Amino acid sequence: MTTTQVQEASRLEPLLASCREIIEDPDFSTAKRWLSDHPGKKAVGCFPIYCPVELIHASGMLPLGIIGAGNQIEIAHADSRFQSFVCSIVKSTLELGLTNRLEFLDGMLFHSICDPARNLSSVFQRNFPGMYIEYIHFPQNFTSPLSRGYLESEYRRVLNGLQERSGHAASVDDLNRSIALYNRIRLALRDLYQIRTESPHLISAAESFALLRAGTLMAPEDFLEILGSVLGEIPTRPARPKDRIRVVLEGSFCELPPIGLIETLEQAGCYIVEDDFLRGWRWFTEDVPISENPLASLATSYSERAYYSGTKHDSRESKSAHLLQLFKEKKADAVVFQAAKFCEPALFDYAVYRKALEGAKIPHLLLEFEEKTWSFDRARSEAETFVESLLFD
Amino acid sequence: MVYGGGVDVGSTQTKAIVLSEDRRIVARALINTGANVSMAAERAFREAVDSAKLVPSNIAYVVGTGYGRYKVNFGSAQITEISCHARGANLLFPNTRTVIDMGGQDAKGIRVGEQGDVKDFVMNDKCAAGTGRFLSNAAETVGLSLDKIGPVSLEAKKPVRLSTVCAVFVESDIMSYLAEGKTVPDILGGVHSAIAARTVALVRRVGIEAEITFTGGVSRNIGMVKALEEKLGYPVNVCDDSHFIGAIGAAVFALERALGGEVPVSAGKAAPLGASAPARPSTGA
Amino acid sequence: MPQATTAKSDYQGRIHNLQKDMIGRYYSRLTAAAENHSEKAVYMLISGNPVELIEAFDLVPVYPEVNALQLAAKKQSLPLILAAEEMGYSTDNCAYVKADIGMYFAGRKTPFATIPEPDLILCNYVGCNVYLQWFEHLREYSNAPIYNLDVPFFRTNGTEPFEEDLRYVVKQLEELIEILERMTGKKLDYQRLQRIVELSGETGALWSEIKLLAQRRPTPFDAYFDSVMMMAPLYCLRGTEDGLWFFQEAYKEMKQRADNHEGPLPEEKFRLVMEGPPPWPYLRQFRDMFSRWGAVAVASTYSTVGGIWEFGFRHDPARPIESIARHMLQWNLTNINFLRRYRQIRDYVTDWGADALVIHSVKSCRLFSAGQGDMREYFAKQLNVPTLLIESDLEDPRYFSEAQLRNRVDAFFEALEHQRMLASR
Amino acid sequence: MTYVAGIDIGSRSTKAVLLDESRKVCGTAIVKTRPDFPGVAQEAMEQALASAGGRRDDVKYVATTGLGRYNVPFRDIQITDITCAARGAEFLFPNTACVLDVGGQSTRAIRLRDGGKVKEFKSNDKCAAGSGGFLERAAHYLEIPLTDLGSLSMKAEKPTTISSVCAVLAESEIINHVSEGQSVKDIIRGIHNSLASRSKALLSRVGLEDEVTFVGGVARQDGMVEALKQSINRSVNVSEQPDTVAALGAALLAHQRLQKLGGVKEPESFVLG
Ligand SMILES: Nc1ncnc2c1ncn2[C@@H]1O[C@H](COP(=O)(O)OP(=O)(O)O)[C@@H](O)[C@H]1O
Ligand SMILES: Nc1ncnc2c1ncn2[C@@H]1O[C@H](COP(=O)(O)OP(=O)(O)O)[C@@H](O)[C@H]1O
Ligand code: SF4
Ligand code: SF4
Ligand code: SF4
Repeated sequence: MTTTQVQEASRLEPLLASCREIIEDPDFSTAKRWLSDHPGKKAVGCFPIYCPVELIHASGMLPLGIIGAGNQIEIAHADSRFQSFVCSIVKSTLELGLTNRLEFLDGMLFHSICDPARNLSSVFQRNFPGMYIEYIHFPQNFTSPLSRGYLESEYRRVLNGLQERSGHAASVDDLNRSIALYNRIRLALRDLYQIRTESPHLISAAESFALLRAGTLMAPEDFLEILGSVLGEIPTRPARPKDRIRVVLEGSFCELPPIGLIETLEQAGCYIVEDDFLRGWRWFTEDVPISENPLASLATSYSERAYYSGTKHDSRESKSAHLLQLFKEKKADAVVFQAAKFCEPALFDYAVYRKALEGAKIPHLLLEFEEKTWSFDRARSEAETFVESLLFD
Repeated sequence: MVYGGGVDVGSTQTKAIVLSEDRRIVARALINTGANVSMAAERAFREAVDSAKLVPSNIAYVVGTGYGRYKVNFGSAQITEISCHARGANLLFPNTRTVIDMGGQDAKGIRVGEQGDVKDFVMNDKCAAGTGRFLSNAAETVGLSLDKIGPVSLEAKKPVRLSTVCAVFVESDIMSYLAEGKTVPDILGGVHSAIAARTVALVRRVGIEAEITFTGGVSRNIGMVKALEEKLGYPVNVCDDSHFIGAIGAAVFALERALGGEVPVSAGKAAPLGASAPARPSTGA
Repeated sequence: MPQATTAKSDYQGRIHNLQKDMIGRYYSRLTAAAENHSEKAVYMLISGNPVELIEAFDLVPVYPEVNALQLAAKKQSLPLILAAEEMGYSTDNCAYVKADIGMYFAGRKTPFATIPEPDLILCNYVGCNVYLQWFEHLREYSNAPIYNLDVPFFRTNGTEPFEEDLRYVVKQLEELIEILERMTGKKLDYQRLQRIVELSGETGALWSEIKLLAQRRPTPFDAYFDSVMMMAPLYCLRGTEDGLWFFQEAYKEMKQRADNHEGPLPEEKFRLVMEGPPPWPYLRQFRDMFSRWGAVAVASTYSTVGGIWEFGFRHDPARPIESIARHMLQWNLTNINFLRRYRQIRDYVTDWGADALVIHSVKSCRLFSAGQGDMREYFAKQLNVPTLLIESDLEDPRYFSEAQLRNRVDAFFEALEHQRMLASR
Repeated sequence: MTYVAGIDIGSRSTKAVLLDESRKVCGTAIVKTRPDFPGVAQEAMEQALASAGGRRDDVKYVATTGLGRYNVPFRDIQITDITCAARGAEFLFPNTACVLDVGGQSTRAIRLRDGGKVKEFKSNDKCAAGSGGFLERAAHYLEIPLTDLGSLSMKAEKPTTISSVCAVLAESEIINHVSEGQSVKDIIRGIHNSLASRSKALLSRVGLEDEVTFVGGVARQDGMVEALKQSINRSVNVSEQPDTVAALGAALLAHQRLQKLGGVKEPESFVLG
């Protein structure tokens, strides 16, 4: 089943198809190809969600999104390390390592998103002693001005480690160049999401997801180019709006749903006009300022301009208020909360979101998924019921 | 002549064995456990004793094992099936280093020492997913008898991919495949390979070392033997008595005890399960 | 031969009663605070708690974790958990949180106390990410002011924290002091804080001595099941004269038992290291599973969630704030990475002369349990320490299956006995 | 005569309901589900037609629901069984606020808003324990006919506790109880009680409110209805043929759809995509 029922071929379809190929390849061929074209370069993996990719890029290495393995590989070793009640991305990421698929990486960056992810960084250290493993502590005390300075120093520490690995010292200019590059990517992504909000029939959530996810598996320069072409082609697409409900999708900020599930939701009658897929790779609501002190710019951006998510605990503001605001801005009809099974941060969030949504009388649906699922009958019937309950009068 | 008896009261089937002093199997019996667990134990034991033309008093020592071991009222001691499978495998295949046991409701991996001692073990969790029970239900759904599904699974050309190994949901999964027009061999091929993959992942936790001995009722299923061998990349030991290995191990312990040796059963004689536990709340999620 | 005890598997010493008294008094204090607002209440987490500061301002600490575990131990947790699940919490969320939030909405009344509303929610974020969410939610429901005291994860492989980390925590503690000053309208009495920290230091020293007594054979107490009894005074009363007195008495009792070769069991056959929190609703059944085999814990990681003292850490009255910071950063189980936890267990195995490691993996607490399979690999395969991994839960009675646990425990000890027998042949 | 039909292809049985223009039920049928979904759907509709005394051409609109809803080529529309169960329950008991649907493989709680529309729903997706299939199997090894489960359970004196959450493991628990000499009726009631308490948990999650209507094949068992009443401490509506409620709902929606179209049919389903 495909969502796209496009009659005319355009440049868009092959581009999107190639993205889909990239994300369904558990062997990271695209990245490996880039590495062999750039001898001497190294690659560093990033576990979701707020990974400071600029630091990796500025020290001359390739940042790659190592965000589980989707439904492409069988978990045969990792579940001996992590029990049945741990989310699947932790296991599939470890499985990638235990099946030697991450050998081409020089290192992995983890950070404070949740307890399993944190323990995973230790398990990586023990099982892959040759790999450079860094664990970044993202501050959680946003009311204190101290946290900005602390994060800056944390970034400096991480950067030092990265530079040591790459053998290239990142200058202020290097850092600013990387920031500018990622600013351009983030701007393009904001444009893409703008189109999704305004004309959701022009590009489906599944397509945009494939694009976004593929972007984490290639050089940022290449990704920017693809984004440019896609954005250029979208308006010319022959497609007509359908009678669907507009939903904001929340809860999939870390483990990613199988693309088939996103398609199922859309087929059931939803326009997903906003989602939190890979919110960390989209990072900031505005550009990171170019300055004399790029690390401070990045740190301040995290504290002041990062997209909210289940793993940032900012006591200055309420998460449910964020969601309600998003709902309003996107002129949505409903919220679908789509959480990874066993994902504690997401499932905790649901409780407060639910309260807020009930209070505001906003229809909502909770769906749980696992990245490794590939059969969506259940989700389909729940989503259909939900859509029917809104449409059937 | 001194005899040792072993009774393995499983969730599905009860197995009884009598060993003679020279550790030869002189009698075996296999019956369905059914509703009355202590009766099943007694019947199986009696059947075995009868078939060897002995009387119960000839059996110097009887060890009960399996999930119903505390119901072996006439037994002299109880030992868990983990120790017994290891010991039994060691008798039949002395070079066994890994035991894979697949029974009606659970699956286990055991790492075994040279003397048949347990070095390490793992079992599946609270869920009966991916066990013998799953296979029985699958057999029922495709309308074949249990001893046919193995051979039929070997004819699979393009095994299907199952979305669950839950012993209950398997029915609807199979139903939808049948509705889609998939062939029975392909479905069964998928069933066997899904369970084999799961089991091997489980057993890997204790470290898989050759030789591997496959025990329990599911070892009678040739489809599962082949599927395991494929996933493991090693051959596995099976023989006609594989289903009895738990009972055989129990009988070995019994015999050793009868012959005056020490066996590790000191704490085995305890109140039956649940004696001290208050009723558990039944609210499920 | 040690003196045979009754069928009961644990011993009930004088300090058990003492503990009951003291904790009873602490809970009366909570009830008084709840009912007539006699004192202001600060919600806080156990891990690396800065109770010294709270004490210095004469505030009363409330530990939702302790309340949750009391509810579980008294078999009161399930209806509260279900109530929280009705609100939208998942079956897969930490059940401590669910029981606590269920209790919060049920009017904060428990069989042991009425819990006061928070006057300050002090989220001492020491390791566990659930803490942040738990207290974020309590803030959402109670509207009390919150302070996220952010303690960086201890992620170096050396023994000293990163300098920046230490400075960051010290500075936040200073911010916290200002908040507490504003809240109470009192200036911090630095000398009093020093005295409190001194008391904490002495308490910690005694606790550490007690733990070292478990190196004797037989161990005078079970370092898992009997340790948890001593943990509540350690959190709720540390930094007070009362607390110190309790530990003096406890040390005396344990020392005497050790000198008399008295252990908790008639015969000590196996010495264990226990990892993971216990199943509170079924503590007795769980303990029995081990006692039946003559197995006793000589060390446990769970008893270090509030602080690790047995490797030398002491609060230092000369540098009170810095030592509180170090306690949070460096010297408690929840804030150290897995590899350091492995090292801690390894030290227990060797220095406390243990025969085996038992990992009790709980579904609620991923901080503890996510990755314990790897721990099992490491100890069983790499270090050849016999290791048993079993699963249930610390709060939710639905995850405790006695038959299954006992089957595994029995098989494990059978194997250990078998090995011993073979070795002695 | 013109009819509309609702066909519910469930995991255990396939149900068909025929309505005439005035929304009167003219025929119903229940047949056992086979893997051949189009075939069973056809068969159920023919049986229903036979009982109504109508012809195939009289059926102007067919709505399918249940597991096999997509596999019926002659359908005009497919709708999920949750939507249908809600609509059917509201038609039979207009004050329904909550619907509990216990079928062969799943248990679902639904909360309604006005007009029989679905406001919120929850299903027991984690695991198969606690649905009709389990009861069937229990009947099988307790060696009593399925249809006796309900009445036997009503006669229980001291219901036993079934604590396992897994359908398979619960079976051994039951076997244990049998061997301990517990009576069959107490055991069955134990199963019903455990199912009822699970159902209560689901209902609470969507918000338990009066009135509660109990649908699905399991509602045919009096003992289960009684257990549910006790567990939720409320009265419970049960119709004569509770397992056909979803099919009825489908037929009602078919009727509504046909009215909207003014009797002229669109070729493909309007649903959505
Ligand atoms: N003849 C057979 N062919 C294939 N599988 C069999 C056969 N007999 C039994 N089995 C399988 O063995 C399982 C029972 O195994 P067993 O080891 O006796 O379990 P338990 O000890 O739990 O009773 C059954 O569920 C079935 O799947
Ligand atoms: N006559 C009956 N007496 C008692 N129970 C019944 C009867 N008919 C069906 N059931 C129960 O209802 C279940 C089937 O319910 P149903 O709603 O038809 O499920 P589905 O829609 O999934 O096919 C069976 O599993 C059985 O437990
Ligand atoms: S999916 Fe959730 S639980 Fe898993 S690593 Fe991500 S945040 Fe943690
Ligand atoms: S996850 Fe563990 S450490 Fe965290 S709050 Fe729950 S029980 Fe405590
Ligand atoms: S019913 Fe299925 S999924 Fe549920 S516990 Fe049993 S085997 Fe596992």
